[in-house]
Amino acid sequence: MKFAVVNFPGSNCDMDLFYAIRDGIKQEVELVDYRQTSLAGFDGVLIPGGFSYGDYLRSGAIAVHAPIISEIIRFADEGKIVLGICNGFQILTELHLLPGALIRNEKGRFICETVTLQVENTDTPFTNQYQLGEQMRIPVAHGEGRYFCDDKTLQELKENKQIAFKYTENINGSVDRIAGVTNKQKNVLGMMPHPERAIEDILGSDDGLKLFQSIINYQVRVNN
Amino acid sequence: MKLVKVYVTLKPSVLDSQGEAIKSAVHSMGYDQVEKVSMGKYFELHFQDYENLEKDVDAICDELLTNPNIETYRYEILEEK
Amino acid sequence: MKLVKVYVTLKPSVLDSQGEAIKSAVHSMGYDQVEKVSMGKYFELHFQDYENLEKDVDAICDELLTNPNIETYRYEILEEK
Amino acid sequence: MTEPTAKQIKDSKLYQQWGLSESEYDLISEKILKRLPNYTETGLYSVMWSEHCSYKNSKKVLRKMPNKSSRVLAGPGEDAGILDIGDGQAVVFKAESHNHPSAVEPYQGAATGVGGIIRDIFSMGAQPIALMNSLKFGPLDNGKTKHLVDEVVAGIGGYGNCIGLPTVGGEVSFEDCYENNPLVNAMCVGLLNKTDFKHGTASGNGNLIVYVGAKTGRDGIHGATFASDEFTDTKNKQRSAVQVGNPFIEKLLMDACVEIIDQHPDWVLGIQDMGAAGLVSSTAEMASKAGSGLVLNLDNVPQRETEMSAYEMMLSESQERMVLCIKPEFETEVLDFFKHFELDAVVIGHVTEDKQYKIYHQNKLVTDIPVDSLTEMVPEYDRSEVAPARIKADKDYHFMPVINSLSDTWLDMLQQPNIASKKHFYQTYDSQVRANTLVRPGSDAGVVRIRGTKKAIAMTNDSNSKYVYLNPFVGGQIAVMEAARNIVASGGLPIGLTDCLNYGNPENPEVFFELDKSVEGIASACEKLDTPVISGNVSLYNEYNDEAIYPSPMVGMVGLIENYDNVTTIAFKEAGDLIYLIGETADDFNGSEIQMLQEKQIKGDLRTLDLDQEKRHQELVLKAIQQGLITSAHDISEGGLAVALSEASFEKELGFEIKTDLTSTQLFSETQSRFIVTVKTSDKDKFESLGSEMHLLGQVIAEPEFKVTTKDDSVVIDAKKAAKNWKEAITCLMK
Ligand SMILES: Nc1ncnc2c1ncn2[C@@H]1O[C@H](COP(=O)(O)OP(=O)(O)O)[C@@H](O)[C@H]1O
Ligand SMILES: [Mg+2]
Repeated sequence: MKFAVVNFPGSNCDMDLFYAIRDGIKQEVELVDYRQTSLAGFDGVLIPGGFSYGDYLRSGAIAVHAPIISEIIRFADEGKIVLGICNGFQILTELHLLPGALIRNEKGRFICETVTLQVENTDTPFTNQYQLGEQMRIPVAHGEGRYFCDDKTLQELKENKQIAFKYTENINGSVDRIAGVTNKQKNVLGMMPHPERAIEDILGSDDGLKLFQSIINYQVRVNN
Repeated sequence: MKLVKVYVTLKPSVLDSQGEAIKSAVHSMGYDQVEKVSMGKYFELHFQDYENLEKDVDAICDELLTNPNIETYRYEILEEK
Repeated sequence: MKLVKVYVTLKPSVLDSQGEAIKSAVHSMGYDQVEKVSMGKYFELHFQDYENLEKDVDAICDELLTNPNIETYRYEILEEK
Repeated sequence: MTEPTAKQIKDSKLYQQWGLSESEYDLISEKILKRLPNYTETGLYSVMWSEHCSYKNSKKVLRKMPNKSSRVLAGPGEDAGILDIGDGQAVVFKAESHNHPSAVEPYQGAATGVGGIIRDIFSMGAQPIALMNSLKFGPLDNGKTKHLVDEVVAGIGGYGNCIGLPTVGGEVSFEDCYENNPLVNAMCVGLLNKTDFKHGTASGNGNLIVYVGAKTGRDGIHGATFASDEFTDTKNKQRSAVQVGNPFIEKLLMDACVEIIDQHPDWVLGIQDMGAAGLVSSTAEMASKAGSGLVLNLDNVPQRETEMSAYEMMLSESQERMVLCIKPEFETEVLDFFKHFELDAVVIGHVTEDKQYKIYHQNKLVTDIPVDSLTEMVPEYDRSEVAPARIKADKDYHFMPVINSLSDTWLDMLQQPNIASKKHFYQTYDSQVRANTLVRPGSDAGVVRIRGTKKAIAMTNDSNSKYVYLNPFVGGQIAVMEAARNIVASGGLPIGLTDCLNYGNPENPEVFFELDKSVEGIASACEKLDTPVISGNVSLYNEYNDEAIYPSPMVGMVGLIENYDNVTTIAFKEAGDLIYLIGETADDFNGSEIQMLQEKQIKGDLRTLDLDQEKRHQELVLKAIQQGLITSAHDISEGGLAVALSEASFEKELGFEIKTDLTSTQLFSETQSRFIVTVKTSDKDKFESLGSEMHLLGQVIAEPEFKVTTKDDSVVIDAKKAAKNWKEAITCLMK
């Protein structure tokens, strides 16, 4: 598979994601500048964490107006893989490719911690290598990671099985402990925790590897 | 020239953690008479004058300055000397 | 009850990095007629009514809501139904 | 505003308000220029001759520190020092103080401190890889201090998190003397391909001077002189000298500078960041180092505000700006390169041969002075020194704690602010971004691996100003040795250090004594360990209403780990592991945390430190780690053995059972040169054959209990209660 890691001004987990793909699951990967207007030739697009445009205004709000965005929307619409991590998740909600919004953590402070996530749905391109209810240790690092949506949306998320991951402990005050959600079609995932920081034991955990392996596994099935 | 002042506030259903934090700070300063604090954003946009400016202001507010999932806005357009 | 609306803006000499970033986003959306954007904060404080409230609003603004090194503020006090 | 004439400046002695003394002014006008300096020129001299830029009071002292070793590629004098770590790579690091800016504007002061130190690293051509910080505040017993702490911590995190560099360690402590003069020291470590090394010089007649980065505003004018000035109540109002940081721009600037040096080394001849005293300091130093002159045209400087004078532009400390010296044939390439990163880049001048510093503003020549007069001709002062009265008076004071209940004292100690967990603060720093962090805050040192190799870099910030206050020389030695122990306990070989020397007014002979003697202590310890001081920073005049802070040298040490399999942390790993104490324990209670707890003061002298013994212990631990015999290692510092054992037990929620000949009080002694380590039972003999300094204390147990038998007592302490005290104390105090 060939992945694009889209780099916005202020993205800072782009290389972490790049290495996770190149060294972690040994697939092709390229950094793509936000000024590009085509993602032709890629099978999946990854939006990294960081502080695009300094997190000014609202996190993710300004990136939404970059040239590459229309291609990301096309990918989402065509059912291709789109993954947004941390700031990438914020961008995807600002784009309304994913429901809800990410607001300031309940306690108002930035949190850097390794937390336990629980897999809520294994029937997605991103989670098919996990067991339902499986717990994984993944780092978080965010100040605005509190998932918010209204009751109606939450109901829909549940009905459509769009909740991918929950925190076992509600670290930031998210609605229903939500850590990651997909779109209805399940080809777009946004999550606040950083699986790309959990792909080697020496970094404390390799529980994030299976997420990337799930994508490969899914793609192999699609291709056949 | 026109000066557009935009006020953005959180929807009532969204918990305003900053507002809450400020309220308790106000109380710890001894001002117990403050019953509620909410925090929002305030923008000033300086526009060249042109027709239909209002339509564009709406678009800028809807697509950039606010996230309609969580925020609402109002604005006023003033003449700038 | 009184509603106090507080508008906080950066002093003109202070770099408004958010305003700058928003301005370029507005331009990239195609609205070149916007010449300047500045971003500030907006607070609503709901007070029980009492005398000398203004003095306290000043204190809250000076000591809590603004950073006098870089920001200035103005406010209005409204009657709340 | 019309600027005063040269004559008016002389007559009104305006220069004194800017920090130049009468004799300095006379030296400039009579010997150097042989005319009166104009307004702009006087401004340039006043900042460049400030302590912050010139080190005129501390130079003589700084020369006492060793700065050579087989690894040193660049030492003091550059933006940061460089140490060879083999395989064509080097580490680059430096620490910087931002005490005064943080006192007046805590968030921005701390944030721009971080921003500034990062620029010092990438201006060497290095890729910054990690950050650390050392913070000192007054006690957390009032809202003002809590707010200050909150804002400083938020500023540090705000900048580091946004730019995307992990903060992997640091320290926070609380003493009365910092109440109105907090210390905010930040350190950055970078990684350099040796071929990318760039000097901060401007050489070659006709080469161009390029300005890159944020626009210039009136930020922080006279920040440098301000940083060299004492605080008083009235000066607290001196708020215009505040810079505002923009980590978003700095991220672009960092990426652009690292890339241009790496990909286009022939374009860039020299590069330097604009730090204190902005444009003048960076350009004058670049020219002076190269023996060149410069012509600058200020009309080309990107400006954020209107009607700025030459004086304001030259002295502005607007953040996120760099100066480059480039070859004229690459002008278009260089400017386009930065444009691609959406950064302002313009040519503002060129290099000349005449060694003159010439500045044009609105077509007028506003400055024409020898460039060396700003940098090289600054007078050096030899201050007089005298031992502080307290040192003589308290020479024979020996504090002995009284312990009525060992478990109560133990539990109390764990919640002392200087001992309790600092997670409340460091949890707000991204410690893992870049996915190389092997040891996050919470152990003895932060450790970052070098991707693509087996190597890792360990780093720590340490200072115990209480010891330095009681005995500057021994205190200085301890600062270095404690840092080294933290590196060693993490599996690293100490290879060098940087420092921030935070003191009071050097014109006070007692303060100067503290500075001089503690630097001698630092120097002697560095020589013993062969760890050169390759960069650093001096912050003097840390006083409030004439009360000086404790003499507070901060040591930022870096260690090399050849194989990251040897990385060791403080946490006990498994029940059954044997616990050893390395080193002897004596009654060292002067300056200790238990003295603070019981006497609410520190008093008395420190014992001489046996440097040879210290070194032996460090070598023993490192050797045992490298042989794979050690499952955890922790140095013993504040709070002594009791605290060290407790800290090691918390992460994995284990307990321990120990039996010792020491008295209960001695569990809190702060004797130097000690470690605790754990060893698997199967490695017992192998480990014990390495030396004779180890004492078997007992073992790690699965039950959450501290079972302790001393010479005079025997207690069982609830480890959960202990952990709670330690973990929650700071959060509680910050409420
Ligand atoms: N300001 C800070 N920033 C990051 N980490 C910190 C900070 N303060 C303390 N820490 C971390 O907390 C742990 C304990 O600090 P400290 O008690 O000073 O250690 P030591 O006594 O071993 O030097 C260390 O891992 C240190 O890196
Ligand atoms: Mg330690």
